[in-house]
Amino acid sequence: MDIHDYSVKVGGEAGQGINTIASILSRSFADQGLHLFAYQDYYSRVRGGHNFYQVRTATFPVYTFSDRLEVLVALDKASIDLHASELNPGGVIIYDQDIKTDDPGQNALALPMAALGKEHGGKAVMGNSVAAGAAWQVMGGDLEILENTLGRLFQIKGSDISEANIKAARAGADYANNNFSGHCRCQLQKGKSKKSLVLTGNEALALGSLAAGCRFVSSYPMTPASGVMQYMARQTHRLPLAFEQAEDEIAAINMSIGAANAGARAMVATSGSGFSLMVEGLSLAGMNETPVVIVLGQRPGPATGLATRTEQGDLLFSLHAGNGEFPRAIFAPRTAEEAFWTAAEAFNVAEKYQIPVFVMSDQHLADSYYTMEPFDLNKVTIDRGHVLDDEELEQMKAYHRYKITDSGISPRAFPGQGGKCVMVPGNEHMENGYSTEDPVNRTRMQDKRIRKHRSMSGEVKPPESYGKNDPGTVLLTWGSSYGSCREAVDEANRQGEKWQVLSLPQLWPFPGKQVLDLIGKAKRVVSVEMNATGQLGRLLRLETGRQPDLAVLKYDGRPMNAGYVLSQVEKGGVFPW
Amino acid sequence: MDIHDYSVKVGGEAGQGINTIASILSRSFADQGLHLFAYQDYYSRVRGGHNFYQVRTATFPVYTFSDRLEVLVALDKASIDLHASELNPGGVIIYDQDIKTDDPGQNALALPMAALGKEHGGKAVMGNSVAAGAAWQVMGGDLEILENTLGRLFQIKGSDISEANIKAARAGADYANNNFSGHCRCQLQKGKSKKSLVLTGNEALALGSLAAGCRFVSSYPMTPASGVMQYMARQTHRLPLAFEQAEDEIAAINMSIGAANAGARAMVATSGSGFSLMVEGLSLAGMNETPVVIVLGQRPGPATGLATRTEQGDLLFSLHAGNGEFPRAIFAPRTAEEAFWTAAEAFNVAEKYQIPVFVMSDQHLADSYYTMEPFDLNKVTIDRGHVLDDEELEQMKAYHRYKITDSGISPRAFPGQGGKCVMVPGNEHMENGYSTEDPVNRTRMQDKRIRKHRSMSGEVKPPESYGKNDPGTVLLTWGSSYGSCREAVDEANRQGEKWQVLSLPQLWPFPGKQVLDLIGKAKRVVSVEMNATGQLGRLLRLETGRQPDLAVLKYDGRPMNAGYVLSQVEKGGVFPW
Amino acid sequence: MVVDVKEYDLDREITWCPGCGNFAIMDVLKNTLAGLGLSPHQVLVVAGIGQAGKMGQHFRTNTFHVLHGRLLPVATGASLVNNDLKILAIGGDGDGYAEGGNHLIHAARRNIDVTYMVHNNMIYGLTKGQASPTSEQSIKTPTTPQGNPLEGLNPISMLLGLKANFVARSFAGNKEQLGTILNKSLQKPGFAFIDILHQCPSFNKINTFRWFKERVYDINEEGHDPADLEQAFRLAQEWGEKIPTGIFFEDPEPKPGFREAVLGEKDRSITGPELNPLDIKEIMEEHL
Amino acid sequence: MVVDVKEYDLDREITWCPGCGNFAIMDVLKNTLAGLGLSPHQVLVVAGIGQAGKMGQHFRTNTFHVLHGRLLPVATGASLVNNDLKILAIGGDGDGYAEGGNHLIHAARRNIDVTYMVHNNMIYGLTKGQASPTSEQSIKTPTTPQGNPLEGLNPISMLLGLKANFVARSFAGNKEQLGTILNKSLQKPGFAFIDILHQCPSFNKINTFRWFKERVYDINEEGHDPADLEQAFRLAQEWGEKIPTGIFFEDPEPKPGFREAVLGEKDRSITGPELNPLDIKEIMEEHL
Ligand SMILES: Cc1ncc(C[n+]2csc(CCOP(=O)(O)OP(=O)(O)O)c2C)c(N)n1
Ligand SMILES: Cc1ncc(C[n+]2csc(CCOP(=O)(O)OP(=O)(O)O)c2C)c(N)n1
Ligand code: SF4
Ligand code: SF4
Ligand SMILES: [Mg+2]
Ligand SMILES: [Mg+2]
Repeated sequence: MDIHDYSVKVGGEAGQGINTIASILSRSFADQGLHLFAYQDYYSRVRGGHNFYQVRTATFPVYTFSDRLEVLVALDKASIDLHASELNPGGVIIYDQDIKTDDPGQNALALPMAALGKEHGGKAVMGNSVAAGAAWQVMGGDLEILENTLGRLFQIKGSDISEANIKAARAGADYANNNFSGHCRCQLQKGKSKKSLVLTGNEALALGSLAAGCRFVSSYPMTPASGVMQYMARQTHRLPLAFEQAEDEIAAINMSIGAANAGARAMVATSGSGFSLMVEGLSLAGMNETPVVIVLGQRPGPATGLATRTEQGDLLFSLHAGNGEFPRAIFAPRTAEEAFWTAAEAFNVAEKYQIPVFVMSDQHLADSYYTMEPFDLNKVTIDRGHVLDDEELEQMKAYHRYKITDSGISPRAFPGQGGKCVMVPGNEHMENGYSTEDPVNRTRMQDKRIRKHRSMSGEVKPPESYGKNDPGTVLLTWGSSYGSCREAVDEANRQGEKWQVLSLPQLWPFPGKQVLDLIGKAKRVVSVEMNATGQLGRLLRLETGRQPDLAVLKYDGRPMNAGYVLSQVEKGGVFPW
Repeated sequence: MDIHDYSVKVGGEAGQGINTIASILSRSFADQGLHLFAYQDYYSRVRGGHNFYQVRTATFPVYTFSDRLEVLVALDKASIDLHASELNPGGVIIYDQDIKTDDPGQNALALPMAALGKEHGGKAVMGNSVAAGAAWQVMGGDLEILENTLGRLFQIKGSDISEANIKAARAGADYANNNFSGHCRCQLQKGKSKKSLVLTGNEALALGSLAAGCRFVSSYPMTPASGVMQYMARQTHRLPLAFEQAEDEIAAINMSIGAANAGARAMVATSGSGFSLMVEGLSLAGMNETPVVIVLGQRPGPATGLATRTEQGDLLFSLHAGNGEFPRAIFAPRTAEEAFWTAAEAFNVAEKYQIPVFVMSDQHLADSYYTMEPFDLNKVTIDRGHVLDDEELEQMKAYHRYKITDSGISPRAFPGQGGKCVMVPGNEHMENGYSTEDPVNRTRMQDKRIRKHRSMSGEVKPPESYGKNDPGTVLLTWGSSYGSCREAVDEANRQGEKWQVLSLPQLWPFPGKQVLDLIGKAKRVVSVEMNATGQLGRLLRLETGRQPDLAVLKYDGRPMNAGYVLSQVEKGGVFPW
Repeated sequence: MVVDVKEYDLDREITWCPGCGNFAIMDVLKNTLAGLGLSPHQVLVVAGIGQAGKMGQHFRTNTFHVLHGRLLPVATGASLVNNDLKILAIGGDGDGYAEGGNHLIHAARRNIDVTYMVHNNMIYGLTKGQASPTSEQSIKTPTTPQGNPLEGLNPISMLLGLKANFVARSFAGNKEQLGTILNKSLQKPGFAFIDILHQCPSFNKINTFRWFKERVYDINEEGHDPADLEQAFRLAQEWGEKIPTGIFFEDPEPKPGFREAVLGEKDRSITGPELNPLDIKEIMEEHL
Repeated sequence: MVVDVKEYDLDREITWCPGCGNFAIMDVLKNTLAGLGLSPHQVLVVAGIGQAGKMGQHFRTNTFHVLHGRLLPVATGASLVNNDLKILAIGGDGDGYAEGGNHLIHAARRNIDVTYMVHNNMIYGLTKGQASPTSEQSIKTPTTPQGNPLEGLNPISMLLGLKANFVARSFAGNKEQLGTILNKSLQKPGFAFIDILHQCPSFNKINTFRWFKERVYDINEEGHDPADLEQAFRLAQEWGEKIPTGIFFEDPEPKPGFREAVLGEKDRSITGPELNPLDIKEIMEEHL
């Protein structure tokens, strides 16, 4: 099998169905045994505007998007005007015949989408399946696979609808077969991957949380985090899981704190402004030692910012958020696959250390599709930390929720267990949970809580190196920017450089010593992230004194890719500090 | 005149009137021409508990409290049990005769407070003035001064009441004269100071804000910040000033943002949890470039923490608070006098750079009384930055609120001015304020906002050194801890050391270069602050790479003083990083 | 003074979906403002976040487009310091009844000098169709995939419970009524609350234009006297086959507006670009 | 089962002022709980911040003593995952009507399975006497030094506007009535709201024990039928010379409690210390 790496872009207005077309193609690529990475670019509006979906598929794992396209499926004129230039030589444009546009040239197909949709599927909207069929045909995909995909995707809408869509897709394929006279450089082969999952970051986070036994989700809708709660809401009928859309984010985190202290694994998912509103509740969780998982899907700020765009601008905010001082953990999965495992692990860390735990994602990770092998669910472990059982409690004279221990961790119990009462306070308190203003107690309790930070520091998910040993250049990065760095390093090393990516799946407690060891004698440390002030670079300095030599930053709301990283490093990047 | 340095403690239950007694004495000390520092220690309850007020007075300026007392005025048994041991040899106890306690010995006076109060003032509560009179007499104060004080303090309650209090105080003085057979080592003399102001940090902050022309205050009650808004609320009838107690802190900051954008200088005052709730609004002020002053009176956290106690635990929180990245300024006055000037200046910085500005205080600064010379109000300048006038606006075709400039600062205008419309958004926007998702615009706007940080960096209030030149030891500190460091340095230098205090009246933008220059070749940098994680020390490292060699921390909710600093440095302090 | 409604036009793409009820509401508002002789610069719209809130971006006027749910406090602050502006607050049902619920209680209590329009499409439009507090029981949305377990909130009844100064409901499909109500509300001191039902063809497939059209009727036409709080409350309980609209309540003994209650006579001096140092000498000397 | 009220005693100093109305309220609550045969470990008090909220620290039971104004969301979360506990929310008027106002609207809408006691002293006690939303017009406090410009909020009227499941007002000086109301509320599924007037001798010098005592009367004794929403609303408007107390409203067609509405039959399985990995294989495979 040859090595292939193809990209298809589907562009059009909001509401025109680009998501549908892209989903059909994505699922079908996966079923051809190929890997994929597909990302969305959309406006904060429901109809109109110019949006697109870009699907990259390859015979090897892909982590980010490519600058160049093989196929452009255009549902509006803007798609051609804006993106035709992105086509590789020999790329193909498939466009809706109803668009008023000049003929884009020989390697293009004007497709009567609505007409064929109506004729073969019964409805003009089936034009989406027509387009998918035509594109699939041009790319030389296996039609049976596409039909299977359609069958499954539309299954919930009834077999009539799924049949109609299949017919429409076939009509599109036929039409392309008969009318496309050009040549497409992308000719799909069967890949070697076994049947793989296709998941967005949001879906993987939700699935991981469910696997971890999350029992309670309360959230308030906010792009790009809503996908997490909405996915979980869809599962409440078949799992022991309660979901509630809160009246605001303040209620959301406080509901979760209530549920967690009553005994359930609990979480919230939010973004930007929404998280800002949770800061007081976060501090409460710090004080009363509540395990609660906060999925923070980052988007550009300040304030409402760019609602549907991407950024990694809330790292130092989440690290320092909340009045007073208390420990927390911050994870930042780099891919959808990792998002699953991180979510699952986050609940363990939260419960073991009885702290709030962040799982940071960003719009680019949250909304992008990735392929991955099915998860081995037997590998999901659930560790609730030290929870007393009823018998143990019955034997106690009184239960002390905040018993002072060497590790800082006190054995937990829930109200009503073993006939004991549990006091969970928001003020400073004694071991039994009751308020006190005693200064000696205060110092001991603050020390106890902070000790958990140290206990946790030994178990941090280690930073990971990828690329050459003894590198000259180290790209230091986190979150979804990892994908771009990884491919940039591959490319640089192909060109004879000695580069490495050093990425941090967990950012707090910061594994400073390990990072310094891994940086080793590298001549140049380049921090790469999606924000304006170089927050990981700053965190490195805060924790180790070492400063990156260079920063590659991007904060226009659009994701970076390998090409951007390479060109910025070449230009000398910026140095924001 | 000899050098004197005396401390009086008034202890009792909440509601017993210790504040009244301490205020009478404080004002009278000031009127004797002495300096003073008086601090409160109180529980989060309205009646009962053991509270005290400790007044230190001296012939030279004092910045913190002393460990030892000359006089103890005890309104309850706990005061004697807890504090008698703090008396210097030869110290005096004056106690309420009604307390059930053993006779504390010869140098004590049992005072029939209630009885004398009733007899001479007409009411048992006048016992407070009786106690003040007796203490004053024992300390050898000028009775006329005390009477003047009483006259003025009770003036608002009518001349009957003030007369009655004066009589009660005289009765206390007579009683002490006739019945106190011991000796008091504190014998007050007339000091040299001119008539001075006696103000708490809160009062000074409020007064400074009024001097700056603050026109709008909205806040929600929260100890220890309530004093600021309450002071200002009392002035609304005689100033062009609107005050509103908001329904919550979210409303408070958003009301102020509304007022500021409509043209008024506006502020909020809050603490801990209350500030946590303002974080979303803060980010809005960052985005729409609203000048708003946030007085943050720190208290121990997390969550509700210790409501009436002191801490400096919110420095890194306020620095990083808010989703997204945007500039801000952080001031932290070190004394009440500085609080006045800082508040006045904060509005200028806020308006000049169109940013949110923090004035950080803490309970110890907020509630403590200091003496100072009357402020020269002619020195208060008001700089509203670049505000367009109606004429300029009339000549414009359209007004662009967010015009991109080199400094990052855009000329301001308010709705309705010069017939123009003003668009103030919470989303990313173009120069005219209207939303756009354009990536190029986004980068330019984010750069514009962040440029204000750089513009501001040239005008930071410089760090200040006090003590020996070429010091071996530098105490790095901020806020009210300054007072303790200053006195510790004096003491160490008296003992032949070469110490210096390096304190930062402004913490952000961080004057890193200046701090490094001032640290110079010092052998040892000791950061001194009231928190558990050494936040100023961390900030130093974040901004300069340099780390303190040692930290003196305190986080039991009680203030430190010079003795604490000296003993901790001797012990080797802690090293929390 | 006659103001041409065209002054309110803005040369910008409108980002609402075709067929959305917001178009009609904006139309009525622009005409009402012009009809009152107000120029765009004399008006301040404080807008929330949501499709409704975008309205402040879709016609020419002063606009503070603030945070989701926080329009009322911002309007409160602005109205206290500037009494030359006619201030409107405009937002959605999620904005006003979910995120901003607390401020609604207190805006009513304070009787702020603001007309508050809640564009109630009974759904979250901008964030793609989640349930709102006013969503109907059983409706399926991304956050109620098994059907909404709750009955919708009744904002009119709630505001009557708060005895708000001016309480009305209208419908985007009844421009005349909406115009009359808006006109009236804008000429009153104090708080005016208008819940405006409107269709969201993209996400609310139950409470469509037609659904509303078939149900709404005008209580004032049928003789309801807005001074009668108890009858207003009785009418407010109705929802279903028939939906009452119109002015439910206008306080027959109106309290002063908030600006007057707080500031009395001195409001004019609070704001403006000029600012002189205050004379605080007297206050300072009380500490001598 | 008979439970001795002494089980609820806690050996801790009570930090309220002498003469405070909170003592009586606590007394009634302890007796009511014991009377219902509930042991302390079967009860969960979610308490706000304020003098009222301190109650959770003053008697023995499970307590989540949370943030100012946030007791209802915490109670909502706890009640959804644990249906073995009898859950009460206890806080002050500032806590519930100012900071927590939004949650009150939505607790009523959701009909959460919680009895909510608002200790309404018409003042901020713990923070030393500032005005609360229910403070009387003209009262002088540290935040209204020239007299409160606003009328007090009427929580009963507001909750009736929300058509809450169970709406009552009582007075700390009428222990018998308070006991009856509490007893009733604790045996109902769904939300019960009780506004409890009480004196704050330290800070509220106007609405004293005596002031209340002279004014309160029992509407149920005078024949009010709690099924009658309209009459309840009419009565609720009364405040001044006479103050109506008692059960204003009990929904004659009660909706299911929130736990049942959301979880149906499966609530018992949600919580508890044991937890098994869920079977999510089926869900995962939908993505294959
Ligand atoms: C604090 C916060 N939470 C959530 C959001 C996301 N958000 C934007 S608009 C919206 C709801 C829109 O619904 P509605 O207010 O009814 O307005 P509509 O779009 O229906 O007019 C939400 C949840 C936000 N911007 N800020
Ligand atoms: C977010 C927040 N804001 C403010 C406070 C300060 N605070 C504590 S109790 C209280 C008000 C108390 O009044 P109320 O709720 O009526 O209770 P009461 O003391 O009168 O019983 C306030 C404002 C706080 N703890 N948290
Ligand atoms: S989503 Fe609904 S409310 Fe929003 S613009 Fe479209 S139709 Fe209107
Ligand atoms: S301040 Fe008032 S409410 Fe608080 S304990 Fe004292 S009397 Fe009771
Ligand atoms: Mg809506
Ligand atoms: Mg109260």
